[in-house]
Amino acid sequence: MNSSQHPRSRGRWSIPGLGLLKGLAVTAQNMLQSYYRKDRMTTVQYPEQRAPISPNFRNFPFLCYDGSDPVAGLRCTACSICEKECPPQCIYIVLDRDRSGKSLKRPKVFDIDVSVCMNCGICAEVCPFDSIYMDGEYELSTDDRFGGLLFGLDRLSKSAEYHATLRPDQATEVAARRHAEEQKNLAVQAAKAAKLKAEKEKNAPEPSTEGEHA
Amino acid sequence: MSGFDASHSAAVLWAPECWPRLPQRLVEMLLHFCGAPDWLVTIGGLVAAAGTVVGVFLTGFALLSLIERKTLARIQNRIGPNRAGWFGILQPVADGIKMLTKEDIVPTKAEWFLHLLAPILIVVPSILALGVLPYGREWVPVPLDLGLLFFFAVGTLTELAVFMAGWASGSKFPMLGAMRAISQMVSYELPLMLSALGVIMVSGTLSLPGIVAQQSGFLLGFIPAWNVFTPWGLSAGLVFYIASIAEANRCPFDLPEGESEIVAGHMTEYSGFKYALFFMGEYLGLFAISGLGITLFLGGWQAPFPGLGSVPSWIWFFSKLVVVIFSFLWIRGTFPRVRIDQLMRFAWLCLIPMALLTIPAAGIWHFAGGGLIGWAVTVPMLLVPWVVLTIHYNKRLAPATRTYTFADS
Amino acid sequence: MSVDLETIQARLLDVLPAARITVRRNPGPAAQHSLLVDCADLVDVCRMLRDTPDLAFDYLSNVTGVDWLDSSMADAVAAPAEGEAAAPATGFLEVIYHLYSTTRRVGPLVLRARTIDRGANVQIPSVVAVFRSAEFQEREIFDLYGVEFTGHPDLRRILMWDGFEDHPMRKDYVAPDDCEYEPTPHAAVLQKAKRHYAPS
Amino acid sequence: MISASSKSFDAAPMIESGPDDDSLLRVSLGPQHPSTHGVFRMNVVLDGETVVSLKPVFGYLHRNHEKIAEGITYLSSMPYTDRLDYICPLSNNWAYAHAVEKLAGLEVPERAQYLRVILAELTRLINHTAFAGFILGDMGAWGSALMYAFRERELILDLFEDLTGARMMANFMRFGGCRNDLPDGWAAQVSRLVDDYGPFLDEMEKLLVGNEILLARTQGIGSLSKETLVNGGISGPMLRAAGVNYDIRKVDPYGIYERFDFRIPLGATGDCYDRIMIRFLEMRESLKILQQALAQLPEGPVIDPKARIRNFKPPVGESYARIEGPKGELGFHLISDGTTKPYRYRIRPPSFINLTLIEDMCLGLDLADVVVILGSVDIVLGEVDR
Repeated sequence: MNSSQHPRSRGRWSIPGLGLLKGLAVTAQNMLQSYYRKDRMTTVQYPEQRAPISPNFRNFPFLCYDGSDPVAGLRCTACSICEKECPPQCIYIVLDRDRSGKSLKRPKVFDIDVSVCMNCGICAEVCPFDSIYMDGEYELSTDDRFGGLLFGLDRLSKSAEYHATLRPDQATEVAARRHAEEQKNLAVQAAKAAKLKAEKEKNAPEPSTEGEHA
Repeated sequence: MSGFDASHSAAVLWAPECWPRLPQRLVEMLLHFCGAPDWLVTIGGLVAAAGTVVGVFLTGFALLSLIERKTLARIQNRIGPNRAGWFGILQPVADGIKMLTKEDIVPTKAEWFLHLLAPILIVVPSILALGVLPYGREWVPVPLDLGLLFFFAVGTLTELAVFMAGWASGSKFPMLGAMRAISQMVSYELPLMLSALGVIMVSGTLSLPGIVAQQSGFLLGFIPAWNVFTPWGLSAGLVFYIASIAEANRCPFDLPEGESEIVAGHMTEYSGFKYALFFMGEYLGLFAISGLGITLFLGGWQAPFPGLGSVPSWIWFFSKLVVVIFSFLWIRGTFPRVRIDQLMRFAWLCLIPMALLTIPAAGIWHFAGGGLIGWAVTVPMLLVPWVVLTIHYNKRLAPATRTYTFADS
Repeated sequence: MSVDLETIQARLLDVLPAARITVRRNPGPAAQHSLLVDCADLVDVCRMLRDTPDLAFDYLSNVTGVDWLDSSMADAVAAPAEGEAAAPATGFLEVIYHLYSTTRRVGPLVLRARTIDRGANVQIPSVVAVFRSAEFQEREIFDLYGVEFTGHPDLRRILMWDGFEDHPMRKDYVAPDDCEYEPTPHAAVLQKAKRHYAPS
Repeated sequence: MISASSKSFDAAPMIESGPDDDSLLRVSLGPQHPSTHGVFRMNVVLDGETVVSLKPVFGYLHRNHEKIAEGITYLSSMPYTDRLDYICPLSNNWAYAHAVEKLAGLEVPERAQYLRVILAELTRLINHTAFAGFILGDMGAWGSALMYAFRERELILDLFEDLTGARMMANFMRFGGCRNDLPDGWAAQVSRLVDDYGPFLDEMEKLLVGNEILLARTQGIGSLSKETLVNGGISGPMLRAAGVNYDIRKVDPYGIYERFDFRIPLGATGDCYDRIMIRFLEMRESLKILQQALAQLPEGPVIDPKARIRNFKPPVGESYARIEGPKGELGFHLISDGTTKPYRYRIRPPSFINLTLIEDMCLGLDLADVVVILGSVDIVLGEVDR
């Protein structure tokens, strides 16, 4: 252990009041610098000025859809993984089923209670279908404490283009990956269909249900 | 001052020097031409003069509450209020409206009458004290011969009001604040008055305009002959300055309020406009005590440089006031608060002895007639105790140099 | 730095021959094995660990309370040696102490103490007299688990309010349903509250 | 001063009201009080202004975080740790990730290790800078120091936002690494900030360290013996201010702290002044660590590719892991029963345990000193009450 005197500790015979004067000098300097140095005045005058939003910024989640139809293009398959992993349990999903009770792989109800949501982004992280992302929008105040803070499908669905404006890098990467997967799926499907066709010439090929939520 | 002096020519009346007295003159003129008796003219003029002072300083209060926030904000690298009106100029109005519309809460355990009286009593003495200060060559609202005595007598009322507020609230934090206020204000009133004694001795008068007149002229043609530029005056002025911070309950001596310790001290149980009155009292008291300090040590309305006689004298007074008040704000933006025992020790062991020493020093200075002998005697006389106190306080504050060791593992 | 539990156990048994101290194995990758100490010996063991110069476990870092509703799980987490009796099936409360040595820089030494059951016999002697740092932590365990620390100087509720009845961290704690109306999408809370306030 | 060692533990349980005497004044300092750093309360009995008895009252912010964590998955608890000590979320993240990694035996890739060190040391800077501002506020300085501290803190928080997406609620560390890689130019920004931080610390020290009022208010206040502090479970800068050489980064190295060259500043008396100074000196050491870590930052993945995000089930067992948080020893004790949810999730909060000796430190001093001592303990109520 080496011992060393801290260089700024006070000597025995310094002038009393010197510390006070030094303090006054610091505050005076700061006061003057606040008029000409940008880094001294860090406050952003909010409604007029806005701080730039970083691509990683996250606020509340939104659901991404491809194309122009928010219902048909929705990537969400209502798998409920986000619902299970959500720390404050603010996601509520009801799977859409047809009359026979077969899953349609899309949500009938997808509610997020943003008064409970804690903006952690875990839903976006665990989503295997690139469906849920964190939004950058933050001006969401409302005077309706209950209804206004319960976001349904209509409010949550946002287009892939919106995602691309928010996080261009991520969106390009996701789009490329999805495109590749789609191609692969198509290829697999085609191969399968060909195989089926070859193996069972007599049976008419059934439309595959394996196709991904495209 | 008695009656209307019809011989006042219009030229003098309209001179910038006399502007602050315009309301008084106009009322006197009006009453005179309406055929009012002389006593009524006098009273009318005095009311107008008092109204001028109250008006000026209430505007000053409003402005100061904004300027204080702006200055502190700048010291802290913020912008300060800038939403109400241009540059936040309407902020005092907004504050006033807010304060007026707030619910007035009187605790059930409070003595309601004293609880009501305290905030009023804290404003009144400050206004009374402001009435006797000479603001300009021609502007002395009430030229009392015993102005200084009146000022101190009235100033002690503030203590009563603070204690009243603390005690009448019937609650614990205000009580603690009241106890602190009494001990602090009584202790600091002594050095405040003692440091003024030297000035009285040298000028030989208790009249505030007289004290200002004594400080006229320039040494060597450019150093103003203010009391602060003499050895005893500097010493007394310093003591007066520190004691006046404590008297005005300003940081670092804002113990009665003691926000981080006893919530808001004597004001804890107040709300609405009563609460605002405390601030009005604080700011008006600040104006009064700074004005007195300027009168006693900084030459009152005297100009700081020769050859500026054409500038109205009250401008110099208010310029000095701005500088002094800025120094209060600056200190508030920098220092932490002292503890009650340290505060008392500082008053009794440092300020009061130093204030006492300035009295013989002022006497020697007076009889030596300034000059070299005065300097030769009074400088060591005051410097030696300052040095001794310095060493004493150094021992108290820095018992040993702190050494910090560094462990590598 | 880990500690050699067998050596410490032997040292403790040298001084306190009557003490019942067994080594429990932690099956997980952390491999923080522990000493299960009988309640009667806990304070003596702690004092020994603190005051013996070559042990010098002077720093009680953490005190955890655990509610073992299912005793077999307790044995799975802190496995007894072969031939040792399994934990009683009635379930019990356990307090786990993590000790370190600031001078020797070793640790953690994990001590466990168990109550007899989860009902009336939930007493464990307090170690506050040996380790002051247990003062608030034991109060917290008393508050949340209901372990009664005998000899604690000031055993009051600490996090819950004084009039609170139950011990919320117990595994069989049922949350009250008289909560305020909050329309979460799950509506579980809402339904609960409705049920509570329904005119019956 | 009444020393802690003389306190008898065999005395009858003390009731909340303390000594019974009509001449004493009972004051409830909090929960609505400007200097209790949140909703904390102390029942103080005063003789004049001298403290005769002081009983802390907790629980106003209690939300039973530990119970919540037992009902949700391991990963879901991560954002909750941000809200423990909300001044330094990334340290909390690390402590929890460290405990889970120990529980499940996960490896952390090199780059993530460096990233964690960088973030933890930045967090230490934030905490100690804000501390200096808060304690000045407690002493009645009208917020100048606090605003300077927040000005610089904001720069670090901006960097956190760029990296993690949120200024304070970072939720960044994952079991086996970190959530995402650095954005472009982030490391360069950090090294610029590190270069600028030294001058800022000089400025703060100029404002505070020699200030006579601060010296008078803090020197000789609140010191206890080394033995008492260790016995009371005090950790972090408070312990080291008294001269106990105990920093978990050195004693029980986690992450890659062994690779860096830094020193542990130690005080001698352990009074409030030393506590302030130790934090200033620690910030300088943190800057040294940051410089080294930024220079050595390797390329590579930031998360172990084998780490599971969904359906993460650690094996049966328990683990206790601790790190040197800015406020002291931050530990997580986890018991796994092999499911996706922890069987027991216990936090060892430094703020809470550092308050154990608050009464001993305050007895015989002024009410004004209580506020300073509480400030020097540096508590965050999110962590005290959990």
